[in-house]
Amino acid sequence: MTGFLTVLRRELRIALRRKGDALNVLVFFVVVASLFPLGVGPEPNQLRAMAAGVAWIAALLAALLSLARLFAADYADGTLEQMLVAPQPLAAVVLAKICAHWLLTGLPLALVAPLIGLQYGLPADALCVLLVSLLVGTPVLSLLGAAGAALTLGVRGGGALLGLLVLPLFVPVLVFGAGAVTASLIGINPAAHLSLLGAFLAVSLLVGPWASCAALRVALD
Amino acid sequence: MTGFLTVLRRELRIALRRKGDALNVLVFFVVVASLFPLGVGPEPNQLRAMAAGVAWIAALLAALLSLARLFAADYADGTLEQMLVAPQPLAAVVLAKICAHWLLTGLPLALVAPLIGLQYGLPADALCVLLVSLLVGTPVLSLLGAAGAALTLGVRGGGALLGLLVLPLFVPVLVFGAGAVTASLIGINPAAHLSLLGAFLAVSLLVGPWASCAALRVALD
Amino acid sequence: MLETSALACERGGLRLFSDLGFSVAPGGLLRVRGANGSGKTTLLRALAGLTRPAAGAVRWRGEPIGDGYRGEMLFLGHAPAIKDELSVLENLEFSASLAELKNSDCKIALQQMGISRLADLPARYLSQGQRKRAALARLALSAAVPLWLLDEPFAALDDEAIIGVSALCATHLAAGGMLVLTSHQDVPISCATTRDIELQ
Amino acid sequence: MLETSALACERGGLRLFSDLGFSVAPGGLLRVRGANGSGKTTLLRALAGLTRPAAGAVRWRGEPIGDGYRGEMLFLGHAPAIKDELSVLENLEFSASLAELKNSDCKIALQQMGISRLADLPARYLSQGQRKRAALARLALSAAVPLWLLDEPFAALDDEAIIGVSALCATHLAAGGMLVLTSHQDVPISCATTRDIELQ
Amino acid sequence: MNSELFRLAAPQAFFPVAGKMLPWFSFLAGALALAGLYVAFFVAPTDATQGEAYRIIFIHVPAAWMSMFIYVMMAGWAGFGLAMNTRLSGMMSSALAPTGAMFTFIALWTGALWGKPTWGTYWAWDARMTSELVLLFLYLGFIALKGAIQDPARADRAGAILALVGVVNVPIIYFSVQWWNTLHQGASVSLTRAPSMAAVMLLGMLLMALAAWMYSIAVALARLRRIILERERDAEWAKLQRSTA
Ligand code: HEM
Ligand SMILES: Nc1ncnc2c1ncn2[C@@H]1O[C@H](COP(=O)(O)OP(=O)(O)OP(=O)(O)O)[C@@H](O)[C@H]1O
Ligand SMILES: Nc1ncnc2c1ncn2[C@@H]1O[C@H](COP(=O)(O)OP(=O)(O)OP(=O)(O)O)[C@@H](O)[C@H]1O
Ligand SMILES: [Mg+2]
Ligand SMILES: [Mg+2]
Repeated sequence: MTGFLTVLRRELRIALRRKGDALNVLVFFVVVASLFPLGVGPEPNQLRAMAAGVAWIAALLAALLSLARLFAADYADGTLEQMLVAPQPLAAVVLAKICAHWLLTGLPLALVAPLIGLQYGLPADALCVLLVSLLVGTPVLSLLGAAGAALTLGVRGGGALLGLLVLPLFVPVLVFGAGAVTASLIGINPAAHLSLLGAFLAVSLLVGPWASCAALRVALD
Repeated sequence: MTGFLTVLRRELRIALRRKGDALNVLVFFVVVASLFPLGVGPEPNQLRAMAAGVAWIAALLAALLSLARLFAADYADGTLEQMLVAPQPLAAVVLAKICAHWLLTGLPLALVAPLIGLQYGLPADALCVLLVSLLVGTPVLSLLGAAGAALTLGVRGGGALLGLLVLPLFVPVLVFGAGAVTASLIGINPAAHLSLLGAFLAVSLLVGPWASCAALRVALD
Repeated sequence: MLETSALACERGGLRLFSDLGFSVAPGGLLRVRGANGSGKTTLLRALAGLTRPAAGAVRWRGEPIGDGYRGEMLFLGHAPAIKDELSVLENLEFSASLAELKNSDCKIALQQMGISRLADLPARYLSQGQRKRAALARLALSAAVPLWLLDEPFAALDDEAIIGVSALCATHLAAGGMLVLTSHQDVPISCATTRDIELQ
Repeated sequence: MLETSALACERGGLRLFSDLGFSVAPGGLLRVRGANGSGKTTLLRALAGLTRPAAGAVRWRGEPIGDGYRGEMLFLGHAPAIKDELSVLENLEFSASLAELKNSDCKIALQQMGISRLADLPARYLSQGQRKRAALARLALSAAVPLWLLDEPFAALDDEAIIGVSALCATHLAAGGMLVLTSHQDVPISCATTRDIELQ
Repeated sequence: MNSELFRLAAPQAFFPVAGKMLPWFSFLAGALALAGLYVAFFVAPTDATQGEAYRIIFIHVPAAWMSMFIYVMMAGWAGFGLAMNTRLSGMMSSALAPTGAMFTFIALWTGALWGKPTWGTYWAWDARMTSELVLLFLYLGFIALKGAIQDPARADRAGAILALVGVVNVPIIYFSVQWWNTLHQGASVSLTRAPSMAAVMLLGMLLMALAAWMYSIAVALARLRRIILERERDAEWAKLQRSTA
């Protein structure tokens, strides 16, 4: 537990120092969201139909792009080595890094998404569904993504490989996440979609940290 | 000229070794492009109207996200220092890095965009305009982006700052680039938009490398 | 008590060393010597449990090394594990609490390494040697950790710092600690039970 | 002929040294000494034209340093400027052609540094010392470059490599070259006109 | 003459001069603004087609002019500092930036407010509006970049590069209405009015523009004094200055 808190605190502190990275997601999101009307044209119906897709694609891209660097800096400067030889269990450390990643990408995105949805003209209940779907779905991106990042650490062609590994796992999350919002827009109960997302989350909570730990040990061998 | 070729060859070779980075853009593009119909629904008219916007936004994001690392690796491992003390003119080196960036992000994107446009149901002449607008517009992203990347090198909060510096310069490119395609879709001659893009390119060819060089010297002081 | 038996390591299919057997007893210093690329770092990483040996085993108190071992060992490799964004003190505090060492002594440790003036400076601005000193400050906190594995601890240090680090090592050995180190420089640590191994 | 007059440098608002005046004539060796963080690296970077001095000037052949200077100077800093993705040979070839040196001699240079066996290995796999050797291989190509500025060239090298690098330096000096270096270790370069400056 | 100028370029020498000039410019700014507002609201008649809304012009146009003019000044100082390595130039550009950003914001805001009654929309991506918006971001980027770099000398040089890059945008703003046929029109207002009214309007606009000018100078001088004290805090004269203040 100390290990978890120590690492979490440090990750957040570094993010705060850099500011860039934390703000980056928001900048990114606002860019994606506000550029779409620019590129696509500002018809209200079209925008409403797009809102969930835009939010979810932004979440997916933000995750994908920040994951490549999840372990890279710690790997390069020797911190990861220290984490492996530390008496603290590696799982706690990895979980803390995953948590930090979610707090810095998934959570801000989820919280900002309703604002964007509002601008795109989503009704209140759809906004709620959007928020819930992102809150349940984005941790899956961090959890499974971390495993992918650990597996491709220090591997030649890591970037594309990471995409190849995790995208197939992410697409269902996107489809069900955006699907939930679309369902609520056309008056269908989104619970089915959301519970599917929940099941995904449960599975990835089991699989993600374990796979990440194992992969990190291999990467540093 | 040797400096230019040397650096260009090296950049491309590293990219080839990593593969990741070059492929990443395509993966990224295909994700953005093919996920949108999922989020928006497959109405042909709507898709047709979106195609140019999607392609241009993908180009803008790809540029923005890869720019943050344009000089970072060379800065960290001392290569940039060597480039500054080398007898080769720094401008040639910087131009080569900008070229490589465009060859690895802008060009593949421009070449793939018509395929996506085809899937989105764009007519042949709009496809042409899309291709031309991307070919003319994406170098602007690399040129001005490089200046931003150099200015924020090693600066606290670099990532978000880079966004703040370059996005305002990118937005006009997006607006006029996507505007050209929309114009040709509704039967207006897109030449006005394209010539605006061309003017932008000319200005940024003058400004971008100069500012990058000056900023790199400041960053390494 | 650290022991190896018939230890062998490989890198990229290349056997670096094999059939290495030695033991380090309390108060003992083991110096690993050898040319560049002879496998010193690899050996130390194997002793730390980071690299899996191709053959043989590392034993600690008679048992193959496992989870409990990690709390009794300090490994400092080539990479200083220092984050540019954090201040020198924050860096030390983090590595101390990751290693379950006492956080409260961090300032004293920095003082011992002669960098207390830099405690609040972001590590980005440190000079090469100051960075190394910041990494080595952990030694001053680790008196209670029995086994130290140090990879090139003296590189980039000036004479004063070398003397400081050597003194820390000597104290540790005198108190019954164990020390394995690699160094291309001469090591000014006085210790009764010094052993060298040479890799080629 | 390299000269400085009343040179002063600052870092983060802190004056590191000031009023430094010295000159290095052909065949001359200047050793910059000082504790960790005393400003040796900063001085070398100022001599290379990377850092703008807070006061004073650096002159080369009597002129303030400018574009022409860059072709007559070799600067090797702490960072090795080596890309993990490229092989050792490719790395050397790149830095040679960036510095307008003869590409054809690269293999010989690697041989002189004792790493010709590693020519095709991606630099990611090099040991610390091998990486340093790969960076220093440029010295073997730079006999015609009159001024060498070397920051800690001997760190991480084993004895054999130190001797090799010293020999290269001595040859360079004997042929009328100039050399400014920093080192915390003793420098085994024999040269008639050696000068030391000490920064505090 | 030349040496006198260079003496003034030292922050220490400029500090008291700025202090003496400050009250004069402040007074002028206030007086001119009062006169301009009087003309704008009480002398200028109601417009036949736009009603009272057109009075926005008395703020919009001077603000738009100043937004561009200040940027050029800022870039000029920055470029001069980059070339001549004078410390005061960098401080001058820092002092100007927030005022410029403010005027840009006012121009955008009043323009948007004005757009609703005249064009039926607050915003359109026409060339002038886009480029004016870019100008705002250039100001903000300049301020943020300078704030993010700790070392003042480096911050000045990095900021100068950005300012010089951005100066390209100013002619684009100014000539956009001529180069591209867009929504925003040039000086078409005077055509719909009798000559005497145009003269009154011109007078009001001129007064307001002069007021904005004086205001900018006064604020920039005040800000400059603060920056000088901050940057030179270790110098003896600055310590003395602070203890007396
Ligand atoms: C947000 C939107 C707007 C922006 C960014 C904007 C920007 C500018 C700028 C930069 C100028 C000064 C350039 C020059 O002197 O040629 C200007 C002048 C002017 N603007 Fe706007 N404007 C906006 C909206 C409007 C609207 C809605 C109107 C009224 C229909 C308007 C009427 C004028 C007029 C009459 C001038 C003076 C032109 C002259 O005599 O030179 N503007 N505007
Ligand atoms: N994939 C690989 N293929 C071939 N050789 C490899 C590979 N990975 C590592 N090596 C070699 O393994 C050795 C690793 O040595 P190590 O880092 O342990 O050396 P060291 O004794 O610590 O050297 P130094 O004194 O330079 O620090 C090096 O010779 C390196 O070239
Ligand atoms: N922003 C800053 N604020 C305060 N001090 C700084 C800042 N940047 C650099 N320094 C200090 O400037 C000095 C830089 O020294 P430099 O790197 O030249 O030392 P060096 O003599 O090469 O040391 P070493 O032997 O460790 O390599 C260090 O003392 C460092 O702490
Ligand atoms: Mg080693
Ligand atoms: Mg140094």
